[in-house]
Amino acid sequence: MSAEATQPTTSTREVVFDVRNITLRFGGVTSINDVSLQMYRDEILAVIGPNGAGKTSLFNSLTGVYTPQEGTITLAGRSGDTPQRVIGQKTHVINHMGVARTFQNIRLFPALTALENVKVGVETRMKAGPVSAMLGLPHQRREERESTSRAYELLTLVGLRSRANELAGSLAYGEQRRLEIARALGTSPGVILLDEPAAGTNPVEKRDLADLIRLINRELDISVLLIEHDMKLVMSVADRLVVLNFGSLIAEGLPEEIQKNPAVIAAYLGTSAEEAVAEVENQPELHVIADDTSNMTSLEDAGATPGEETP
Amino acid sequence: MSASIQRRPGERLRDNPLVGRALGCLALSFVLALMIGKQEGTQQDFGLAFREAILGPRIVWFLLIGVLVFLLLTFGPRVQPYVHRPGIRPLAIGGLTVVVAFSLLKWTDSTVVSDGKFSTLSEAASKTGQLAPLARTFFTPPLPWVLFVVAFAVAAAAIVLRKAALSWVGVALSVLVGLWAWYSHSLVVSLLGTPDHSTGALVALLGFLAIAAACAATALSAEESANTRGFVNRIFAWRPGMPLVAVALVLGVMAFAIATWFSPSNQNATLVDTASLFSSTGLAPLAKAYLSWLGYLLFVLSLALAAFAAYRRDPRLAWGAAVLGLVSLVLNLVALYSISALGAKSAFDGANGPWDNLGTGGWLASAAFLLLAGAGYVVATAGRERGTIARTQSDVLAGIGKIPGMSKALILLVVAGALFYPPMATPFWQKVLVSEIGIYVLLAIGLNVVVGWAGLLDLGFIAFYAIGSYTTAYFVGALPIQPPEWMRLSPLLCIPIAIVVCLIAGVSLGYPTLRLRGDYLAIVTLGFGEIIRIVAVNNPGNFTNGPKGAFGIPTPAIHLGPIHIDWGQSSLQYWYLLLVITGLVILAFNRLEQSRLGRAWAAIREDEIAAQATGVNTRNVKLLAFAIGASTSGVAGVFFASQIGYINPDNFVLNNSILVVAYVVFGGMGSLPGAMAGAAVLTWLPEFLKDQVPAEDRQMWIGAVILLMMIFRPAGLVPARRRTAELHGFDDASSAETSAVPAGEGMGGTK
Amino acid sequence: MRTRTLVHVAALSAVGAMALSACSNSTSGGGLSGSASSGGGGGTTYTVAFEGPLSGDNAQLGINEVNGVQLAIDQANAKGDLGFTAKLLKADDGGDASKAPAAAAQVLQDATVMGVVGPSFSGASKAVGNIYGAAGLTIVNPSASNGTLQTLGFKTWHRVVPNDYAEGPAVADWMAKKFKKVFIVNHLSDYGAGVAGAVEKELKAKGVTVQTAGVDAKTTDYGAISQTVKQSGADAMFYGGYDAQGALFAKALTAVGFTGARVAGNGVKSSVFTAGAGAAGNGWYFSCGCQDATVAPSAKDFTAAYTKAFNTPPSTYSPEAFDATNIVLDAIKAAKAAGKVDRAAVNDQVNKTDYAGITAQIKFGPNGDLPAGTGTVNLYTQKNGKIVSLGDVSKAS
Amino acid sequence: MTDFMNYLVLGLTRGSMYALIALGYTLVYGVLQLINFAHSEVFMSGAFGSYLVIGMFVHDGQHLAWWQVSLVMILGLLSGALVGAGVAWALERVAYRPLRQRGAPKLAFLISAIGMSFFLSQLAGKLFNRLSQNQFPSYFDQNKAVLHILGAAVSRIQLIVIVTALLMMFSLDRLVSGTKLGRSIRGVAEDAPTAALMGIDIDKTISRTFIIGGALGGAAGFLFGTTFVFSNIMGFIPGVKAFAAAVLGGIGNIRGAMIGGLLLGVVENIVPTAPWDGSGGWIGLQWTDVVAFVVLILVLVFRPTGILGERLGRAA
Repeated sequence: MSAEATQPTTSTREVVFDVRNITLRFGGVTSINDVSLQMYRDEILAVIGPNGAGKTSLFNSLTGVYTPQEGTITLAGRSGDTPQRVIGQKTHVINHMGVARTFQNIRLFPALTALENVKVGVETRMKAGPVSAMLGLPHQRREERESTSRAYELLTLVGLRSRANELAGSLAYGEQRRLEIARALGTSPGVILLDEPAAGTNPVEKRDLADLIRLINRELDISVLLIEHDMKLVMSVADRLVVLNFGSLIAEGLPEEIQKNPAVIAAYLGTSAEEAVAEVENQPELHVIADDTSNMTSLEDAGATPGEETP
Repeated sequence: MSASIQRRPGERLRDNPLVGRALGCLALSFVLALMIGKQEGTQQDFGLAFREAILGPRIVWFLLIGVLVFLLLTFGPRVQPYVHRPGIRPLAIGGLTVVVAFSLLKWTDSTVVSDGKFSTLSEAASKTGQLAPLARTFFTPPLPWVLFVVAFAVAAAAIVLRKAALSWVGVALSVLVGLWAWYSHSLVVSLLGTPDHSTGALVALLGFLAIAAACAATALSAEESANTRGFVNRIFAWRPGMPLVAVALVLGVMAFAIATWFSPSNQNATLVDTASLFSSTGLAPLAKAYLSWLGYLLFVLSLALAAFAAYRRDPRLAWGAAVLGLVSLVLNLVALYSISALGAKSAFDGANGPWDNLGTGGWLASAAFLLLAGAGYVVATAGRERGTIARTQSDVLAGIGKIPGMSKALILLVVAGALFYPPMATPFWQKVLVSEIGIYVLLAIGLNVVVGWAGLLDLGFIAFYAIGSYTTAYFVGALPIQPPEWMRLSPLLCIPIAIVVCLIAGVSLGYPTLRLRGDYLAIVTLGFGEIIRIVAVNNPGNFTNGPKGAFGIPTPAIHLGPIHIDWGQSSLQYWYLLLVITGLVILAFNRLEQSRLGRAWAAIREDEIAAQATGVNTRNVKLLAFAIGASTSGVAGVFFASQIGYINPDNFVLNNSILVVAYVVFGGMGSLPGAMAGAAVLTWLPEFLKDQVPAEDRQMWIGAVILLMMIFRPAGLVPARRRTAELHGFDDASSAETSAVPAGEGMGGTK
Repeated sequence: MRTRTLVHVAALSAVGAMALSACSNSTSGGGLSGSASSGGGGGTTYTVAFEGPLSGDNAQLGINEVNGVQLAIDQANAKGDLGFTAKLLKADDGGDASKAPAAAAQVLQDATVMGVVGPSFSGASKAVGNIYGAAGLTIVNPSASNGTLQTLGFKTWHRVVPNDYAEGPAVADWMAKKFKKVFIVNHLSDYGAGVAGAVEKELKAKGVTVQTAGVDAKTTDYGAISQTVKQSGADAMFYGGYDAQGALFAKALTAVGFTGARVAGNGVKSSVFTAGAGAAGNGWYFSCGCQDATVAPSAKDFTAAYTKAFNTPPSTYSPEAFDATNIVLDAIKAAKAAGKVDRAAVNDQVNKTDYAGITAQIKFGPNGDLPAGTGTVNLYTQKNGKIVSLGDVSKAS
Repeated sequence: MTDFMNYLVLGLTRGSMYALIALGYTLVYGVLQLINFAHSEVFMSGAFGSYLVIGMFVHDGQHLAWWQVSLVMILGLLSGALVGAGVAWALERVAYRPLRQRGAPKLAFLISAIGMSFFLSQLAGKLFNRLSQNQFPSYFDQNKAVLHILGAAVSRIQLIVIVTALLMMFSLDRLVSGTKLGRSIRGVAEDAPTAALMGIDIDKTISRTFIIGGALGGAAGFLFGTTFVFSNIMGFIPGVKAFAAAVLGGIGNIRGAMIGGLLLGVVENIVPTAPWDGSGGWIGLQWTDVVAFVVLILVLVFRPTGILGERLGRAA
């Protein structure tokens, strides 16, 4: 079934990401195969699928880390922006176009304090250059003050105000996840890409996370693109779901539709979505199985390390 | 070496850690025997030295050393709990220092005493009739060692038994012995009457003071701070500024009681003598007053005021102390100037005019006054809150800054040293300070931006230094190709030009190459450095004058209306010029590190992809790092050229680039004080070793020192807060297995 | 804990550095030479300083020279007719111009130093010439042969080796008589560039076709350059460089079968070359404004004594350093005889030197250099492993 | 043509030595992602070690039969390799393993290696001598041309050097791709933690990698010393060049190192002397090193991971 059929209302809404038939290959292996999808303003769109389905590859393509061989991606980062091409742009440019992201394997700056981590994000928009910094000119100081206060706001938002001066490396896992989100928000994006934000967090943290995501979406009017294995979380927060399997898009629609979708169920180890959810939740080793069966995981992992990209 | 032993249960004998360690220690002693052996063999008998080093009885001694080390390593842990006791470390250090002073260092430069070592001196002194009995007794051979052993034993006992009374005895004893040594030595010096630059007595005094401090530590340390650091912290937390006052007290006493103030040929006049020397001359009344009574009064007053203010934690009083200290400092300098100036006029033999022939006294006093003023300032700014004592790891990471005024105090001490040590130093050390230490510190600061902050490994850094130097040489007209008349500049005016040129050079090297990852960048920069040097050698278009180099680069000079300053051959003037520039650079870079750029650098160093995803324009940020580093090194180049007056391509060999990197890492990558300390220590060391080991062996010893440093303290002398964190994080992360891959330094490298 | 202590000690030694040499007197000791004697006991001691590379890549050259100095001093003391005790002060400048000023300061602050032998390299000499000059301390330079040094106006500077420009033209004239095409190999060092440049200029003036190439001063592979020399079809090759590399070059040339004449400057004429090049060195010509240290009668004893003292034969510039030292010692003696020993007096005596050394008859011109006239440039050649003199180059066929 | 071939042969001779040294760098880099700056001293110690051994059997001016010569050669190679391996092992034990166990920052390794390099070269200077031109005894006429390729004379020593180098490289290639040790080395290079989980003893593997690299370096030291001269500071320049060669080929990649080394050697001899007509060349030999580095930089700018890219290292 197609997006138009399921989402007659959304067709009028402003498109943030417009992905058309992108294909991404590593050598012989096809990581993303002819995928098209639209993401609309102010929605929470979740991308699900077994490990190695190409979710993270999709993220990396959207943020310019990978360059798909075929297809086009256009982006209207903040509301009112005119759509621009994404493919071929540098990562930081895309970020400036209003796209922020977090990483599957947390990638903070461990040796900076939580506050500094967020400030790095906030300050990428700022002007003051090295000279004014060396001389401590007034406008540079003003910017410093602004970025600090902004950073504190965001830390408060994600509930890390008290840990502001801890080193990011010394924070607890869940806190690091939230700090990463705060850093992303710091770049004042129009859309934020969350890559498995709930991975390795406990149920309580998961609930808080769900609230946080809704908050970001509703209060800050930021569109959210979400990769997540935790079905409970996905079902609870996502407006719309997109299902990838072996690099191609197998389903798209509202949560309840997706849960009934046979293709999806098939994709999930041939069992029903709920069971799949249950299993994946209760027995993490299923991840491992999936990993071993999928030859693309290694690629994605490799793709996620800085070593591999040639900027 | 014990670090290299892993305890793995249930393995063959060969892998038994103890056996491994024993073998390691023996190997160590073997190498030591080679290192301390005689100089090299000959063309006829290649490897003669090798045989002589390891054959013959001497090897036995070295093997014994090895066994000793082995025992130490094996049974060292048993005494671990004691090592945590407050004062153990200062005690060990103090003991070591005294032994060094008594056995290694020179106690006099006079040619009368053959090698000037302590033993020979004491031999001679104990026999000399005209020496004051007090000194003579001190020098009677076994006595000094006995005194030392006793003091040491008392201190040790006090610490182990934790007896307050005993420790106070220890304090008194060691302070007395120390001062006695110093005093006797000064008597000997004045007897010999020759200029004396020996260090023994001073170092010995330091050692004894360290021992005293150890005792004091035990006496004062309560249970909740059961280690030296805790003790130090408590002292600072107790009354900010008080430690400074204490130091000032010691310096002041030395200055006003013992040290020489005025010393033309054949006399070393203490303050009293100086006063009498000049009593009859037409010395300015103020200076006269200062010599006779004002000086003492001012010292006592400002000392008392500062101490009281510190005790009461009273800002108003503290400001008063600060002002008083500064005023006295000025008066002191005035007095110094007038006596030295007048000394030259009224024919004292060998008195050469203003600021010359001044002994240590005046400068020690200046330092004391500066510290008192500083103490006042610290107290005034520290506020009333009690400092917190570093307990948790993150406290330590956050550093001693948590203790109010401690960092300020340290900075003040360094400043006082930088200002008032050089005039006390011998011409040799003054020259070393200027032409080696000062310049390389500047270079290290520059490279620290590239390597330490941005995490880019640059092995061709000296190239920019060369560019700076040759730019200067060109604009002062020391090269075959002359600039047009109107462009001829004084070296100082070359600084901005050199900065610009190096900026351009840095960017044009960086632009194409900065996309390369760590080690590729390293080799490319290395190549760039070599290319610059070879171009200078091959002299295309006769621009660089090839291997002959550029001669006759003038010394800088300022002529602004009434002001005429000419930095001739005087090292001191250069030192202060260098000090000003370096100070400015430090301030600027310190701000830079705290600015968004500094954070961006840390970000790309830590995780380039994440940084990009966070919107950091990595290429520009890297380019900035490169350019800023390059221009700093350009400034250093200007100084070098104008100070030496002659440059040739040999000054810019690859080895120097490597050395600068070594300085930065040795000192502590990414920390400004670290980089400076590293450069200072490693440029000071070879000059120091000149008197200790054969000249040919110095590089060998330096290599060994660098190696040991990296083995035992990989983070460097003064680890950077951010780096320490990294390192710490990795220690947690890396188990024995995974540690096969080194902790990614984030030089664009992998984690 | 151990490591901590270690670090603390390191830190402390740094503190020691600050305290280091806190001194009671910061004059550069100009007029203090008297005080040495007033110290009483031990008799008067005067020091001869050697400044040169004792560490780093060029250490060997410095060692060669400092041994020569040591030998001269020991012999003088042994003879016992000095009337004072001579002492040696080693100041290591690593052969690096940037380290030379510190070394100079170290020398100058010892009031008993009456003369300096060194610095070994022209670069270092340029860096410190004025410093010593300002202090009035006499310099007798054993090895820095750069042709511009004498023109730089150093007040107290002297040199016992002929400069590049003295020997260059002479040998060039000789070559011009014999050869049509000369290939000049410029070993890219201060000395090499100097002598090669001088030769090139003169040859060009004499209308000989000249081809030049440079080789990196530190390389050990002379294959390519030899190949080029051979190809160029030149009937003679002039090498401006030092002995050690010269030996390698000689072997490489033989390897590629270059048949033309091989000529080199003073820097190559040494036992190091003959030993290194072996048979490949036979037939090389050397120009040198000196007599052969292995021929001069006095030199025999020197070689013997040196070999005995340091159980290695004297090497590059050892004889020159020996001569330089003796000149300084004689000057001090003369000054003592004249009544007043201070740096100025010693320098005056050095200016008056007329000394029959083992390398040459030494007599300084007004600019401190050996006047081109007195130092007749002689031609030498290596015959089966031995260097033999061919007499005055201007007369040589 | 003849002349070109002459330069080519010279280039190959130099290049094959570069390659042998470069292998040491590349192996270590493969397993540790570290520049082993002290490798140049391993090379140096190889030369000294083999000299000490050979000096006991032959002395200057002898003319040995070809089989004796080959025996001496083999002896020299073995002793050089042995000493080199020993030094490399000790090097790893002292300057690398402790830091590894402390999880030291990457640069700390570089600096400790540099310290070690200073130490070793100066110690050698102290123990033996600091002459810049120690020579092996000449026990046969090295320069006698043995065969002619397109008119270019190849002297005995050149032939020996090239052939031995190629043999050693070939066997190393077999070793790494074929044997169990080779597999474990590659395993560590790919992804040390995983390899550890697979039961590979990381420390042992790394030690052995150093030993192999050291052996090659030591042998290269012997060859270098025999062809040219040896001294306590001989290592520095060839070391830097070899490191450049390793990077040129793609550091961490064994075949890359071989190709890089040979290429660099050839470039250094061919390019500055072009057009090989005895005119001294368009560029001129004094620019040799500049040419070498410019080529390196150009290659890296267009192929950021070297000619063959990284196969051994950096995968994880």
